Amino acid sequence: MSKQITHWLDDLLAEIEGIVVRRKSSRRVRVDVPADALPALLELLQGRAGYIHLSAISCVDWIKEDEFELVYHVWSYESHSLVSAHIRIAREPGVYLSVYDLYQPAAFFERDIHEMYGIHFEGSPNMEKFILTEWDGPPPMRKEFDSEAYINEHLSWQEYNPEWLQELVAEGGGVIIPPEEQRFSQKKK
Amino acid sequence: MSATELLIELTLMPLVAFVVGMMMVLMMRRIAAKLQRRVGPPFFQPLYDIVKLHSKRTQVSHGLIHDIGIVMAMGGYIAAETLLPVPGMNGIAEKGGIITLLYLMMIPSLGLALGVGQCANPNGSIGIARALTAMLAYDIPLVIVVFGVAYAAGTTNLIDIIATQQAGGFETWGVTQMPLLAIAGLIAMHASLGKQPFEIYIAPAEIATGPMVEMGGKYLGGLFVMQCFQLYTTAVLYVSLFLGGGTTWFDFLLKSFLVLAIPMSIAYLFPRYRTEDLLRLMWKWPVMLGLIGIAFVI
Amino acid sequence: MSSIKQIPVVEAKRTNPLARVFDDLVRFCRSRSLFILHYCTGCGAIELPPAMTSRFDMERLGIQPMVSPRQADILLITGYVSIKTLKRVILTYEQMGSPKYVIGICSCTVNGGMYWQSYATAKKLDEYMPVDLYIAGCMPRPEAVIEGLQQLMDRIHAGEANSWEDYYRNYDYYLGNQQKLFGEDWQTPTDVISEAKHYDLLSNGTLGDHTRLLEQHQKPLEALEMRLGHEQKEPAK
Amino acid sequence: MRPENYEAQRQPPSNEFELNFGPNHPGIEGNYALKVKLHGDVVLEAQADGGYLHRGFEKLMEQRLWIQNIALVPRICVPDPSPMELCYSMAVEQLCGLHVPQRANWIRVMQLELSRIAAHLFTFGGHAATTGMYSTMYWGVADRDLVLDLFEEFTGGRVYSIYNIPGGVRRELPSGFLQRVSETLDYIESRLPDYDNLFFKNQVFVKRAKDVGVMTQEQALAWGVTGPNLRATGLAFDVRRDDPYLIYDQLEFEIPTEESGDAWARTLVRRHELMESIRIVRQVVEALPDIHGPIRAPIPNPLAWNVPAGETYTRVESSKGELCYYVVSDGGPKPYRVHVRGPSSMHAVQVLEKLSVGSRIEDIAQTMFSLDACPPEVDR
Repeated sequence: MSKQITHWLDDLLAEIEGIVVRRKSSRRVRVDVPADALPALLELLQGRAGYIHLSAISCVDWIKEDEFELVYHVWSYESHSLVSAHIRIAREPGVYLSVYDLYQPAAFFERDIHEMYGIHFEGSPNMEKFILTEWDGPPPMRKEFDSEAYINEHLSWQEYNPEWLQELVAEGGGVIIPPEEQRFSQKKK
Repeated sequence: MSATELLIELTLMPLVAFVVGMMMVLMMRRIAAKLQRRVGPPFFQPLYDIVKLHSKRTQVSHGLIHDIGIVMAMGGYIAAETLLPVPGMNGIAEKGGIITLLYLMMIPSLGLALGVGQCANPNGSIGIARALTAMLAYDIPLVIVVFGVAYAAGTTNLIDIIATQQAGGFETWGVTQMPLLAIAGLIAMHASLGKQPFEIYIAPAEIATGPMVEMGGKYLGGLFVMQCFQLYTTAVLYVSLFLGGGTTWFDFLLKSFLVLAIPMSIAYLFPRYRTEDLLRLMWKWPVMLGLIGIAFVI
Repeated sequence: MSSIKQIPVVEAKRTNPLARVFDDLVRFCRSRSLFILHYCTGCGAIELPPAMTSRFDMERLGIQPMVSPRQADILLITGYVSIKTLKRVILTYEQMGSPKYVIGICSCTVNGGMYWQSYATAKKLDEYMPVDLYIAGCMPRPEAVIEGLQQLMDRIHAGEANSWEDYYRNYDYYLGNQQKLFGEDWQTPTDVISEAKHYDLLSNGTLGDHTRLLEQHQKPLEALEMRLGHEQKEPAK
Repeated sequence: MRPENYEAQRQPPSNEFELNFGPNHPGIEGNYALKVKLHGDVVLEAQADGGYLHRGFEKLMEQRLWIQNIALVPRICVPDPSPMELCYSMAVEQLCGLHVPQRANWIRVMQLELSRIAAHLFTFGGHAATTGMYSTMYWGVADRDLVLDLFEEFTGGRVYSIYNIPGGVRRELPSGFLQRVSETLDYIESRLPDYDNLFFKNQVFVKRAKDVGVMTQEQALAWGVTGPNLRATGLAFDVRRDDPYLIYDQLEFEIPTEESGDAWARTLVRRHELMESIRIVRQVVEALPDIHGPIRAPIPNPLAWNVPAGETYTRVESSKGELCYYVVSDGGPKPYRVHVRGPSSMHAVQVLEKLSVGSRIEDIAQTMFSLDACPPEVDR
């Protein structure tokens, strides 16, 4: 898009306090804002810049920093560019505001994040479980949830050890080495 | 006719109807396969299906009415077969007449309604409501057509109607004498078969095959048998009313299969109507054609 | 499946010579007319439309899709079963009329396939219901599916596809595995034990600890509750 | 012959009743459910119930190597898997700063558009089947199989091709392949008049599909509708043109739109899009012999590949709408987070719920299939 529009967008974004704008490409803008400024930012983007399409809300669990990162991707059908607004919220208690009144698609994403990460969105129309209705474990997408341990506890595998495989193993093959141990020397390009 | 002969005829006629009906089912499935560019089922497939369904170990019954409903659905048609004259066998067609036949042909739908109602499956209930609506839709043109034919022939006796048609060869056939009624009759017949575009009460994608949803084992087998009878009855009734019945088995069967092939070829080229569209269509064109046809006859 | 005891079955003596002919006919018809339940449990279902439609045309073998479990003979488990689906699959399986056959299509039904790490899918289908035949592959081609179905047809004709009896004979084992996964109050609306009595298939494996547990929890059988208009749940932490 | 416990379940007499529409129902695409409350056969309330196909893809991806995930991603959307591979590969390329060779880009476009053709044939076959016209479904699925044969020839996989890898594509095209592509395209194009006569111009079908599941453009924008469903409301928006990736900005194609926004318009848009896809593949077939060079950029040993830390958001136009991947790397051998935004996550949940209300029970299936909602994308 032309430079005019990008400048105009930068000026607009400068109205938000504590904002960090990074332009990744001509159509991608990354914006970092404090968590409490996000509703104002989205209102600005939707109302005055034409970013009317909420493409997705992504959640990243930064367990080491004890934070959740929420990323709001909004797209403008007019200027054909995408703004990704990043915010960070504390992992505990994991509560944030819903943006449903601005973007209706948020209802699905917030519901999804709620069941996968356990973040509660205040004001979201439906915080019921959707995918994991019959799941009573912890929110599975959190980094501390170890799915392999869960599987070993609840499920079992078919034993498959036919003779031809045993022969192969006896000859020293047929066993898959875990990728962590399988370090080849890096090929030079 | 002695009582023994009559008894033999009464046994043979439904049996013949069943065998011919199975071949009609086969023809239906083969036509569908040809239109859909595939091979289609083997020759004895309808028989395999029916034997298999009757040999299922589980027979889930939802109560007495459920059982009776299926018996009614089959029985109505079996009784109807004895009223349909075929070459060499008249059964009790003389005593019954065409009005009784029409009544008997309604019984299966009602029986099915009773049986499905007992299942208490919402899909079945919607399906049967649609089936009864469809019956209401196609019965009016059917009655008009039958009335027109009976008026033209001056009798409600099917044997006499066939005899008048056979008297003068092709020129005295119903289809040449009353072409409008014949067309209306064909449409009504197509609707009564419950094939697309009039397939509102089966509708797998909408109500999960409607009335059949709770039927399994013998009950579904009964419905498969019923379908054989249904195809046979509808085709033979049409042949008797408009195509001069049959003098020999060969031309009788040829006519029945050909007549049935028309709706079958149309059916697989159309989606299904909505219920109200079906009503509108059936009460508009066939009724109009039938009434004009009657006006010509009178 | 070493844990399941193979119980010898005493065939009733049949004196009527016609009975054997009739049995043969019935077995033949059963093998030639197979109704598949129209339930796509996983991604392998994408290869069923090609197998059914013009190119491979399963109808020439007498195989048709059917909509309702009451009408169907074959339950095709097409691919991974998530735990939520597995519940429905078991309900569906119990509602199907015997004799019924289960075919596990795709590697996922054998051993979890590529979702072996997933917390949401069941790994081993034959812990929860008896399986007649597995068709491995990810996903098996339509030819493989048809080949598998033909094998099943041969086995039905030979009278070997009797896995449905196994469900009644070893109900306790299957119920135990189901309870382990779904919780102890797991209950289906079908009374399998009285059905086993009805078919005269009651054996040592039918009743056991798990069925006793079921009897403790058993509610009077009622229509499956619908979850329309659930109450709002408390926010999770 | 009567098991004991089969007493019919009686409900209190009422005009309103609840019905589980799915998961085992032919009117539902895939394994998905709608709980509907009906009055007669008018839907009063509809609630989507997903999760039957949930495999926890996003969790699985965090546990596997970057290159292993290539085998995983196509499984997210079964009828149209190729855009999934591409979207993920693009994300990894952006994170690593890999430069993809031109030839690979052209081959990728061909794969994507062939996949779109296959998906659209499948979709309007499905839409036809919900209205009871099975012949179209039989034809459509059989013709789709020809495209799958092409896939098998050049990627090795019939459904899941696993052909796009970060850096390019996996294999060179077989000799004489382009010739066979154009033959197949000619055949499919020659079949389209048949489809028109049988299906798109069929008066009964038009009557059935018109005014079913109508949404206006404002509603579509507010609900986050994308792809052909948005174009059926009159907005000519296509990620391929307006947010171009690969070499779509060098290709000529049009964006078909319809105004009415109902099931019929949506299916018609797909039919026109099929033509456009054929046109694009023709251009690729023409241009490809003159584009030489490698088919993939060299990548480090994939089993010990640490992708630089960063995050990226890639968008691709799949046959169902806007498909996005949000990929975060912390510099390790495995992705830190992959978020998949499938287009159907809007269509199959909110949009379907809203469009179902007030419609009749016979139109739910049509609405779902005309939206081309793909449940595995929702459940992931």
